Amino acid sequence: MSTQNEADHHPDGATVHGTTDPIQILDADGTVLSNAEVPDLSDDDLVSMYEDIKLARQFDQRAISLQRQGRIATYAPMTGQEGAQVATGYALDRQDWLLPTYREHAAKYVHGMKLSALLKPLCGLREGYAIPDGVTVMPEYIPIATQIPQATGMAWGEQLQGQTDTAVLCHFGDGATSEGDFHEGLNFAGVFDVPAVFVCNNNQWAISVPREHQTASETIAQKGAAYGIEGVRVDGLDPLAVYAVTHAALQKAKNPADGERRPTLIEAVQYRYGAHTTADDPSTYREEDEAEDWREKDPLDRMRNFLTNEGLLDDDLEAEIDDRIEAQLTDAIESVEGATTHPTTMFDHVYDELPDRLREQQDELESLRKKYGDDAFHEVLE
Amino acid sequence: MSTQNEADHHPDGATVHGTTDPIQILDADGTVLSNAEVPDLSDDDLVSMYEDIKLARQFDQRAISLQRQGRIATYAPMTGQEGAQVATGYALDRQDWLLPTYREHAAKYVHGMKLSALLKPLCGLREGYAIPDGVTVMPEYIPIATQIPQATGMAWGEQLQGQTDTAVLCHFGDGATSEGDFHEGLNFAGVFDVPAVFVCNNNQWAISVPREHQTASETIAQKGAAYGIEGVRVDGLDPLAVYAVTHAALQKAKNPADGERRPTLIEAVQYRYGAHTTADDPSTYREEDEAEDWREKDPLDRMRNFLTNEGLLDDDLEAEIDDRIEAQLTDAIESVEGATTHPTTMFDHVYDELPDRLREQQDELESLRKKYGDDAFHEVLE
Amino acid sequence: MSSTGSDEAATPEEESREGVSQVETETETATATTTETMNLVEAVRNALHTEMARDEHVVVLGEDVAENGGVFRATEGLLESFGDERVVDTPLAESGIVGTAIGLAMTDMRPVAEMQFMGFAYPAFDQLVSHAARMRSRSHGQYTVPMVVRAPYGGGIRAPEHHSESKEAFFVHEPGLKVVVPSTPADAKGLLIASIRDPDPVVFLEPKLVYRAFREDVPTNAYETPLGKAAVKREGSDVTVYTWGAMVHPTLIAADNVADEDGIDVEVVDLRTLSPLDVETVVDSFEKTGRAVVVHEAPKTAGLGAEIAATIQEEALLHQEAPITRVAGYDVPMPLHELEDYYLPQALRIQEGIRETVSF
Amino acid sequence: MSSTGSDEAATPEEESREGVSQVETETETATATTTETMNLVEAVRNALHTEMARDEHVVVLGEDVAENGGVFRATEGLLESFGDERVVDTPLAESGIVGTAIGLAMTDMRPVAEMQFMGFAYPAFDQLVSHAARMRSRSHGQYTVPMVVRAPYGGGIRAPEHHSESKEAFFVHEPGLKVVVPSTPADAKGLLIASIRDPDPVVFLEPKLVYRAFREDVPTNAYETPLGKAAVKREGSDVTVYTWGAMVHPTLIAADNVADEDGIDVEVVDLRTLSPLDVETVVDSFEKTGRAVVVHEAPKTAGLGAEIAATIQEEALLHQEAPITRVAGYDVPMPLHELEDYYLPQALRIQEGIRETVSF
Ligand SMILES: Cc1ncc(C[n+]2csc(CCOP(=O)(O)OP(=O)(O)O)c2C)c(N)n1
Ligand SMILES: Cc1ncc(C[n+]2csc(CCOP(=O)(O)OP(=O)(O)O)c2C)c(N)n1
Ligand SMILES: [Mg+2]
Ligand SMILES: [Mg+2]
Repeated sequence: MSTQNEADHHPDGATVHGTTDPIQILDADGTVLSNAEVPDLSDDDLVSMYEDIKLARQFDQRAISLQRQGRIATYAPMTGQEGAQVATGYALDRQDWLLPTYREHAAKYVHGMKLSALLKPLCGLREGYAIPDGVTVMPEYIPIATQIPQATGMAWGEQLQGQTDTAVLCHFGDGATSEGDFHEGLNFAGVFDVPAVFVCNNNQWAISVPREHQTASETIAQKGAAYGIEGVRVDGLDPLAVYAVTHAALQKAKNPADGERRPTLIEAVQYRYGAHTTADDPSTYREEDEAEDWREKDPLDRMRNFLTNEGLLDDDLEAEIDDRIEAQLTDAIESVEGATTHPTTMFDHVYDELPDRLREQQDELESLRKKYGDDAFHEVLE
Repeated sequence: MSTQNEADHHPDGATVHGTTDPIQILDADGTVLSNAEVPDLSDDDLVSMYEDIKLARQFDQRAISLQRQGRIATYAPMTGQEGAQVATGYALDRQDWLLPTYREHAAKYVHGMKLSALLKPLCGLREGYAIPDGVTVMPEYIPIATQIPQATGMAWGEQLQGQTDTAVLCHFGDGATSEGDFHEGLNFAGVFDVPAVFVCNNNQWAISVPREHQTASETIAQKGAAYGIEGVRVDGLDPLAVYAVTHAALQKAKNPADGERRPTLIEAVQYRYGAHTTADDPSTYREEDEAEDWREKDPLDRMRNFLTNEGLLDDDLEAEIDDRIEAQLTDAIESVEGATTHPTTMFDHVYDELPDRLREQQDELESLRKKYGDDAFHEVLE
Repeated sequence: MSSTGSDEAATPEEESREGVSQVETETETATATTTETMNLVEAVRNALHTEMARDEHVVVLGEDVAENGGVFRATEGLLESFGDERVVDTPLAESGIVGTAIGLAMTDMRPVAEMQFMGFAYPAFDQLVSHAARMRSRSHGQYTVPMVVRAPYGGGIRAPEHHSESKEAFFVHEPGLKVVVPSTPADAKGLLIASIRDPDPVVFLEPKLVYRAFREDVPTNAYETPLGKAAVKREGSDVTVYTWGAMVHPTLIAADNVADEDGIDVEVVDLRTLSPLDVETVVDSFEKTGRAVVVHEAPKTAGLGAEIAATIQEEALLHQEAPITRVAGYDVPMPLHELEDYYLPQALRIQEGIRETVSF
Repeated sequence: MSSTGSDEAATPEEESREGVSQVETETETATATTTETMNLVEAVRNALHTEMARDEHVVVLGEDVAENGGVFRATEGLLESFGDERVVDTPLAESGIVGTAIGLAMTDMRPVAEMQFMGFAYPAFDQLVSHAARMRSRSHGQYTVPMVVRAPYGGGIRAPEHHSESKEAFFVHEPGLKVVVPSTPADAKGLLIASIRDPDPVVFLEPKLVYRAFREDVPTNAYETPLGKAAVKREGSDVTVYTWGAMVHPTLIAADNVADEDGIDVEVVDLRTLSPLDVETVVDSFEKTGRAVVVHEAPKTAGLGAEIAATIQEEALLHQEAPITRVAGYDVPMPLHELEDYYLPQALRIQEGIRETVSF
């Protein structure tokens, strides 16, 4: 176990992998590159990775349409980014921690959250972010970059308790790299040499602000040098490359080689095909056709071609997968729609024990509901 | 004038000068290094730079002794760091802005503050941080690193107003580089390409925390790469080298060559010979003899030897300088000691106009003073 | 200052500032000749446009304010009119935004910085309370921070977590800051113009629930609605309700309802400036009615309702006929949207508060 | 958890926690056999030592807390006793400190993070209010943040700017946080132990003015002084003074003085926990005396005095015989030290407040 005294700066830690081209395993067509090695995943895993990417894409479309129909609230789409989300998820062991943002729906699903649980916050349910026992996922982080120092702290905590089989994986966007919390979290990670993997989903945009206005640094990976930690750039639309890079980083976190440092900053270079959220209109700030170049490297298409080339996927299996996805989505939506929460549950879990003043407020709300009924709260009185 | 659209990342900006040895002009004895060039300063300037360094060292000793006698409050000594402070000050043009911390007494003095003004906050006077007209110094910054985004903003403001002859110089310590505000301020500086020079006085310690526990980055200069701005390491005990590097950075800020970027991060490598402040006892966290290596490169000694070698300094001049310094210090101390402030001045300058509630509070204080006298406020009643 | 994207001829700043402030004093009366129908967010935009055209030192900065025109469209069109030196998309960093805005203000610019939501202003808290608030005092009047930090605030729009904050009390507790909250389009314009011209730092909170709720006639000229002055929105003799921002509207509805149903005559005071507080108007109204309710979205405990109640009993206890009731957000984190109607004060709860206070 | 520098045999956490809390209930009575004379900062140190020895999940982190033992020596000796995995000097970054402490707490550690001075906690404000306070609620009880953030607070020690802050109201306004302020060595130890064991995040403010002001007998065993309970420090029948932290001492002096000089019988209530507030004790005392003064260092406007006054008139108006007076810091930035005696409430101003309130 490392102590703070071992956190001396380490020359290798400053190696800037950032300026190199992103690591790829599949070319844009899904063919394995000649100099690349397919990660050690079973055929089943490779196929189910594909299925999850496909599920994610379908989930996205369904969520957008539910939002348009007013059945759920603002939704942050992930199309184009599912490959990176699913691949990082596959790289995790069950006990590893995942810290997602509002966009990592697929990563959460892969790491153990039910589809219905992804929909609950969108339905506005009080228990929207509830986490089931045994699932090591954090409630999604909405204030940008705030998860980063927490990820460092969680990794540190596991390390202090000798949980050498447990690492922490923290997602964030390119915009997040500008926040002070990115800096403080990564600097602590470098100093305390904690088992954490920081995945920057560089989707080129922070709402309307393009990557090149976010920072004058050439790459995001090179920012690792400022913290003495390794920075790696990977093609974020290549699920196999993302898997390989994340897997290696997690292994290193748990069991670094001599002189190697635990934390890694991964820049997964990708693109947000759609809007920032359903409340956003990208046409005000970017050209429609910007997406075209990226779509040619689409993660779903590449995985499909890869699996077909490998003889692991055919039309029958594809149809089977589609049916399963459809059934899962329908189930999930049905299970949350119409769900309601008792109003006074807002007083639950504020503190371990309800303080007197909160109990009075809870009673007051109950008595108002009894007196006037629930409709009175929703009436917009004019 | 640059606009945000020109703030694209620039490959050169990412050049890491950081890993190189610190730039020197004088060797440890004060001899000009064979490959070095003495900056273009007049003989008078060189001598008065020496005088100011000497003044700074004397001021330090006097302030420490005043504090011991209870005549001033907590003081942050600068011995060992005066060379860098004075040299950066000499590199500034009159109109350039200086943002000092609690330790940059000499830098403030060189840029136009009176010695007496340096003592006022230490005497606890209400107007302690008052800045005279025409002096472009900011009240010292106490919350660590908060000056950095402000420096960026000031440089940006000058730039927007076409003040191409005005740059901003911002001091901070090695500890400050860990704060989010360092990151945000430098990132903005890179993106908006503002005429600012960021001087990290890396004195190896942030109170009791040594540089190598502050960050796992090998150097602080290399952190510039994360913002696409140039990082330079300089021997902070070599006044001529600090002058040359700062002067070049300021010139670049005001008038960059083609493709060059305005902001610079300077890491001035130095050492705090004494305590963090008069309230600090360094023997609890570091070895006394650690200072020895650094004292061998002492800025005052090096400048003395340099000037003597150049035939610019002899014993007569040295005595003259000592007399002047003594007189100045005595004057300054006399002029502030015994000074008092009217209690209700605490209500001045809170807002442009005194709000009613503050006026009432001011009146209340006045009537209490009338009723009970000032002594009653200072009595520790038991 | 270099030429800008604006095609309005810019008169030298000092002159125009004086000129305008002469006009302004008349404005609130009947001098304004032309008006235009606007909702609150349009009025904000109009104020920004007006001041940017008048004073080329005014710059707008923040996340997504330029190309995108702001996530609520409050800065739409400014980039086209004033160019990318004066309407600036920044990196995603609130302390950086407020810190650089302080720096801009120090060098005679008049920055208007946007925090995308009030709940995302906390990373800038240190710059606001430790520096913006104290620069004048620290420098003994030599330096000032004529900056405005705008932030949409409040709940009721089914927004995700952290998007519905209403923590105005945090800023009111820091001497040196001014805190302003409009409730109508006309006030939004006049108060924002006054805030931009104000020599001190202003936290300007915009009730996003009513950004588009209604329109009213707003004078097209540059006018100031003075800071530090509350507005009596409804006269009454039985009880005063003090409120601000989005809560003014359900309060007015509640006032009408209790008038109809219970014959209670409610006075409604819209505070408009929360710091410095218009103690005079607060106390005058209370001395008339002798009963008060304070309505705010923020959690009850240590919210601004406490300050108002404490002030009233300090200044006018002998007029007090009933406990001052606080109808406020509960002391819990704002729940996800399904329950926000239960969390926020609604006309229902305000009526109940009024009735209780009057029947005491 | 790996072995640590501590040589105390560590029993499994849950067991020892239960064991101790049984002892503790008796502690405040007469069971404590041994005591030691300590000042407040020694009591803080003793509490940290006690809890670190008892529960190996307790870690201390912050700027200069390890090698240097803290700038006020509050953590002195801990490094030697518990090693550098449990007593950790961090980089200089408050959001990083509180953010990692939240992470540590999420993984079953019990972090005690130090902010070197309260005025330097603002960079961590977002982590405190947006996350520490809400983790339990957001995760619907699945995750909790059993973290303590300690900070020396308050003025009167001739400290430089920003070193004398007393902005407890900022934290009280955020549901989910607890805010605790001891005024004596014995309370400091008992409250800090209770805070460390508390399953919710606690902001623990230490009145540095009285760190070394006086000593008293402090039990050497591990005991809890329960959170959420105010202490009546002096019984009286004419007027109640509510206060906390460093202001308790001038308040007690003022109480004695007005007793001697004016025959006024003052009750003094030390709130100890500012959030959640012990409304019951506050109201009970007021119902007895009918008059109240609140004393705090923080600026008057929107300070906690407002909440106490508002609460009292809400709950006990019919007992109220005079306005509740707030004797507080003025609404200005804390001046440099020459004037701090004028800024801070002193016995002088407290006496004046008491006399005014009683003679109303
Ligand atoms: C502290 C904070 N500031 C502002 C926002 C508003 N906001 C939400 S998402 C977003 C852009 C984030 O961009 P990026 O980090 O690149 O992630 P992406 O959305 O592209 O996945 C902004 C500004 C926020 N949520 N938190
Ligand atoms: C935000 C903040 N946190 C903590 C402190 C307390 N503090 C004062 S000086 C100091 C160390 C600063 O170290 P460094 O930046 O290296 O500057 P130096 O004092 O060595 O010149 C600390 C922690 C502070 N002033 N501000
Ligand atoms: Mg992005
Ligand atoms: Mg230092």
